[in-house]
Amino acid sequence: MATTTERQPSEKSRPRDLLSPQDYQEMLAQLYLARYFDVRLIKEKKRGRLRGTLYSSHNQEAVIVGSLFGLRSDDWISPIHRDMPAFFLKDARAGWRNKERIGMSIDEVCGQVWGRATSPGRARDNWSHIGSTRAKIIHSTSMLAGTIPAAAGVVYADRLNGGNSVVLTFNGEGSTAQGVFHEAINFAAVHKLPVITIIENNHWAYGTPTELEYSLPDFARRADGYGIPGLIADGQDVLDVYDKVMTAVEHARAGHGPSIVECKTFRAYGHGDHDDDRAAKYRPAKEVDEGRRRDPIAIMKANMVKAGLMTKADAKKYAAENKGASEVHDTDFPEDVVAYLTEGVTSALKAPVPSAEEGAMWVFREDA
Amino acid sequence: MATTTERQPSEKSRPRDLLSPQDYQEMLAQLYLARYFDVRLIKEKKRGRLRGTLYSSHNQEAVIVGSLFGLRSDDWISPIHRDMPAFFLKDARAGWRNKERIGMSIDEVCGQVWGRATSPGRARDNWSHIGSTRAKIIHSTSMLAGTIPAAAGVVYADRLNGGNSVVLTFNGEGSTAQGVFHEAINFAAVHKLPVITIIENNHWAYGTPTELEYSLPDFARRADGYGIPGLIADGQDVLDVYDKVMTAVEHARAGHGPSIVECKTFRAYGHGDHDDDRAAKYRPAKEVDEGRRRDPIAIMKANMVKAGLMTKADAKKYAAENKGASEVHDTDFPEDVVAYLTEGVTSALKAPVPSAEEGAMWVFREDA
Amino acid sequence: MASLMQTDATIKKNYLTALKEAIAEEMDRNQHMICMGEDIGLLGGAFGVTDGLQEKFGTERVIDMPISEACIVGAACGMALNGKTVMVEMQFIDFISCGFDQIVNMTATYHYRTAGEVAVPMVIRGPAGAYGGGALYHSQMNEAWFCNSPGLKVVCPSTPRDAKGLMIAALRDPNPVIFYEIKELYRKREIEEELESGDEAIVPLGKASISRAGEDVTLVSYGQTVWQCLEAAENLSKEGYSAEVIDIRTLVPLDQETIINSLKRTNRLVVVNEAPMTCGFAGEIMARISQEAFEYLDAPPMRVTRMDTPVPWVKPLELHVLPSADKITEAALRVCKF
Amino acid sequence: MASLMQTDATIKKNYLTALKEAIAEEMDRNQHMICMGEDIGLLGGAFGVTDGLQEKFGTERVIDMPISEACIVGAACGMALNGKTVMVEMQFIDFISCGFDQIVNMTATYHYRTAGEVAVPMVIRGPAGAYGGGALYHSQMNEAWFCNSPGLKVVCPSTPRDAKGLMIAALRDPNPVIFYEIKELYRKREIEEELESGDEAIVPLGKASISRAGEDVTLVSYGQTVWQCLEAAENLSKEGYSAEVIDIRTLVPLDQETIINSLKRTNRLVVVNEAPMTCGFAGEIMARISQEAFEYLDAPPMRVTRMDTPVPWVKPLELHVLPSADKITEAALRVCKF
Ligand SMILES: Cc1ncc(C[n+]2csc(CCOP(=O)(O)OP(=O)(O)O)c2C)c(N)n1
Ligand SMILES: Cc1ncc(C[n+]2csc(CCOP(=O)(O)OP(=O)(O)O)c2C)c(N)n1
Ligand SMILES: [Mg+2]
Ligand SMILES: [Mg+2]
Repeated sequence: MATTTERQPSEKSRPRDLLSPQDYQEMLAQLYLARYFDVRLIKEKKRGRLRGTLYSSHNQEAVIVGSLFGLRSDDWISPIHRDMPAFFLKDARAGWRNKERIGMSIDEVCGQVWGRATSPGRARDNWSHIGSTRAKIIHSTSMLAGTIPAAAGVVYADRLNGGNSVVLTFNGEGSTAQGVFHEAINFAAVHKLPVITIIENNHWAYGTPTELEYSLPDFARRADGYGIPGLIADGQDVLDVYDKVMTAVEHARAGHGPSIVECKTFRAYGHGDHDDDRAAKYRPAKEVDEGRRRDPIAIMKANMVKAGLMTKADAKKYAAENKGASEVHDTDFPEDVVAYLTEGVTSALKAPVPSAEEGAMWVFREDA
Repeated sequence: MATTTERQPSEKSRPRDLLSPQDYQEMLAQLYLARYFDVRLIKEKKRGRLRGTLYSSHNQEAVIVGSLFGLRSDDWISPIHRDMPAFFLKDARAGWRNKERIGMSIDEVCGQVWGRATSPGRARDNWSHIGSTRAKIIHSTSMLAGTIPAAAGVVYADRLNGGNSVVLTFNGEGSTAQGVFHEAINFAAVHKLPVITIIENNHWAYGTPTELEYSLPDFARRADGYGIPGLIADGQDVLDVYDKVMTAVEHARAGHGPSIVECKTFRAYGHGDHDDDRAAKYRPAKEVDEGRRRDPIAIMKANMVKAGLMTKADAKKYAAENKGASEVHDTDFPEDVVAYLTEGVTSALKAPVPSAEEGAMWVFREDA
Repeated sequence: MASLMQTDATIKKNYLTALKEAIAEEMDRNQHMICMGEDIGLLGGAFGVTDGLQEKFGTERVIDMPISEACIVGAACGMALNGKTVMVEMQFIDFISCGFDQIVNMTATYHYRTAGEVAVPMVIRGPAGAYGGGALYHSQMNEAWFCNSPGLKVVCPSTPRDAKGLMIAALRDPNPVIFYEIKELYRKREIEEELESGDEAIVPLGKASISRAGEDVTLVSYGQTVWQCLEAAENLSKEGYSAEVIDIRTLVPLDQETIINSLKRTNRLVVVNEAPMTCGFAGEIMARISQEAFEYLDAPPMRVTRMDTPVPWVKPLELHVLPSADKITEAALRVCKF
Repeated sequence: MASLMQTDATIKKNYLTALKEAIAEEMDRNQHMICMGEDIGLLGGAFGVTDGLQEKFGTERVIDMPISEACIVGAACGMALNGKTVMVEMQFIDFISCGFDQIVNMTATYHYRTAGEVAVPMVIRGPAGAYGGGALYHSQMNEAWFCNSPGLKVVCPSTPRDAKGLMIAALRDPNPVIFYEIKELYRKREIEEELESGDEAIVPLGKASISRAGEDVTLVSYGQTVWQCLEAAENLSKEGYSAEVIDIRTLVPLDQETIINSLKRTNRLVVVNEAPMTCGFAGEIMARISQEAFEYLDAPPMRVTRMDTPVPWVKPLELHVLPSADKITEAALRVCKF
């Protein structure tokens, strides 16, 4: 009894407790969406309908979904190579198909993946290097951690404009070694800017393990050098990610400044799909086995069953969890998820490739 | 009694307790040397015998002397603009005039200040931008914090060569905001490299106060983000600096890796002498008054008197403390200190300026 | 002295004041303009270009930044995303190297990679140039790095009027501009000029000016070395040659036409700048002219630049590696006598 | 296939293998050599240039570094102070921007500012160049930044033999060298060659090579575009013009003599590279030749370069802004017909 009483208050105050059953359903749907996006791209590539390198977010979906879920539409985000689903999941609670929502449509995202003119950047830069001031997504370069200063600038300006949006930047744990990471977080801490730095700790930066990147096991400890909160979330549990990120968001929104949220997660494949074979060599098999076993979809379903929001039978219906891209089928996903992505893919395949002359355009804005 | 007993063990284990009375005398002498160097340069400039900007180390001498005092001759250092005396004080315990010691001679340092061919770099770069592989002093550029990576590299190589030297880098507190500071300390922490980062916290980075540079009052807390020791020393007390730096040195020498030692100190004048007038405007008078009152020479003398190493009468003999450069006279300094510096100045004034053609030399090493 | 200067209602102002006025006027006009840099607020800047600005516009619009050049540029970019125009001061232009990636990869390309969606109105400015004993890290002219990085405009004025006029134009331009201020000209009395304000003062980017008309040889330059060219032109006139001096003022975009028009008359070209020779902008002008106006050249185009060395500290060494009026005169004479 | 290649005891190897051999051989020969970079050890490098190196030489000499380009370069500098030679890999040469200050201000100037006391034997190498759909940040040729930064040698081979020979020379040179590897050539079968080892293999820095002899026009290039020049030379021969193709191989120091000697015969020059035009190395060659060999030029020197744009992603855009054999042919014809 005593223990229960002790646990009650903290459990009661968890952000997740304000979520409705519909929210739980939506979160699960978004996990399916993120997973299916990844799986679908791999399939499209195998079918020869897609070129270029894929940086899989398989098994890291809970970080993306849980981080974005509680944001307001006027909040900003800055996803990187492993967060592709974030582009269409931003503000997705307002309806995936809602064209007015402050995120990208699946057509835009697929337009980017396929290098079509429907990409928000007209396919001038690749993969995750898109963004939009309308959708409030900061455009990244390839240079890791490179958008954190911009993120700080965005919310600095927003505060000056009378707003109180927050910004979430996504980063691999390896990227935290970059100098600009330090410069930007230091600046944000000095000015108490609402900058939340998500660290997706998947234990590998390409082929380099965390011990060679950082001297401590918990990347959240980077926060201690700035006197800001450093939270740790189970990155495979979307609700835990949600709790920790929302704690940071509320802290930021209240004017208390930046936080770091480390999400412990697991990279299911190689760094990019070109690296899958080699990853099998440099990464211990045991680690891979253990990692794969903690599938965010399965964990969410178990939580929902436990909370009485789903029957065990229903939980078995769409069995996408614990399956690799080659084992899983469309029938393992909700129909609307498959339909949504299929529309995106179809629209991309139909969309035109930008014309050659565009290569020379937009070096400068001419309306000086 | 109880309190005394409690304090005993830690006091007993302080590095200073292994110092001899002669060491105390030598430390004091080095404080005079550092102070007189600064004062003398200002006088030379006033007399029109010296050009260029002076970055005064007045009142910050205890940081320099206390940090260097316990180093071995094979240890490396990397001083910056406000540590000019460090160049000739490195290994000065081996005798200021000893040409074999692993530090720079006063002739070399004055040769640099006056831009003469006797400068170790033949006066090709200015002010503190000298160094020497013989003296084991890393040559800095102007870019703040820019030598910390090199410092890490130096000791990495030394370890590989079978050595166990440590390296001390000096940095203003403002410089800790640079990205490269983070990158280098992170690397040093990962490899447990014997890199000791001295932060000379004089509360101002040029005209910017610490609150705008960092979110915490103690810059030693930067260490927490790397899981390495972050020590704080009273930078006006040479013995306290010595204790803290030697603690870090022993930690490093034992293979436990890097530390940060923050020395709380006080900038007596402007950022450089060109800034003296403006500093009076941007810096609160109260802060200046309080800061000036804690003179490292006075504090050391008081400690020596307390320890019975100096009579009160002797302490009054060379009354350089608590005097600005314009109030203090040569007679306020020990004769050998004045003589040493005078020799340096005289040799510099006699030394030739490098010839114009040298400007085009040494872009590349030609013995490829 | 002040009263002396005000005789007949004209007040001549120096190059530094010109910049100061431009920035202050634009801060006043454009409520969405922000200034960022090290020591620019409370101190008013290392050279005083932003003196008084924070008092007038507050700490939120005039930000004293930590010593973090990369963050300063990147944060400015983020502010631009949210509708701001940002003036970024590099305490010395030499420190721009510490924010390099954020300039060439983040800022310069933003418009391009967003297919025109995002504009980044940003001016990165700072004291530049040698001849003052600043040594390797307080003397640089590193404009070539940015001229070779598509998406940046590059500006370098040589007079107070141009300093003010180009600064206003740069601050109103929707593109990022790297603005080289010649610190040896900041307080130079001999070049003081009367200044206009606001629209009247504007000097458009991308237009060269003819600093001295001439017929026998065209000396093309920008910044500090324009004054050396003018001195060389004096020397040359004593030797019987009439030199035209063109101050390009803007490097990117370059006003090639003015140079070619001059060459049509003079048929001889000497290009001068104080940056290292290899891949410097002097060579760029020679390359363009050789390709585009080969038929007008009656002699080899020549350049007078810094040698391919850093800028050394002590005076004789510094002068040895840098251009001078004498070196320009000599080059021009060789070209004239070819 | 392997056996096929070994017919008559010759084994032809690709450009990547050539680099790999050079580095491994030097690691073996020079006990004071160290390799640093991201993912170079356990993984063996993103492209495999350092594959097997860590297994052979251990984690202390082949260091998997955190993602910290500035620290990597600076630490390499410190190792050089203590007697080491360092090979630094940039995972893509594009990321060199993140270590820029440490390269141009710390490393490049070390020898100069110490009046020759300190040498920094360091090779900073990495995959470079476009044509592979790498977009803005995996396609750069940013060599001009470093050519304008005194104290750095700059190298870019176009063949396996040159890749190996220049890499060995660079690793033995006491100066810092920026080494551009053309990643589109890494595994190109058509250009495979037999390779020598050690001293035999060395190709000295600063010597150009003549890739094809000709009499009517000189095409000067380096890296990927050398192959385009050779293709253009084929095209030109069909039009009745004989083109000489010079591969400069080393940009700094430049072998001007070989170019001028060629021009004495052809009197026509086209310079080609894939970097942005303004202040690029193509312009530098034009400037030098215009000044030094004006009398040999019977037509305007021309350049074919990337447009002054970043490298866009999708193929048609990418090709639009880059040089091609056709564009070179066209330029050469214009020059020949002038
Ligand atoms: C500044 C910079 N250096 C190097 C790279 C090359 N690179 C791309 S991804 C990557 C590893 C990133 O690891 P991590 O941050 O852990 O993210 P993850 O891929 O694991 O999600 C590297 C080194 C880069 N993109 N930017
Ligand atoms: C990278 C870089 N940016 C800016 C400067 C200009 N600068 C020189 S000293 C200084 C202030 C340094 O303050 P701090 O580190 O606290 O050292 P202090 O002068 O107080 O000893 C600045 C901004 C520089 N030298 N390097
Ligand atoms: Mg990772
Ligand atoms: Mg300070």
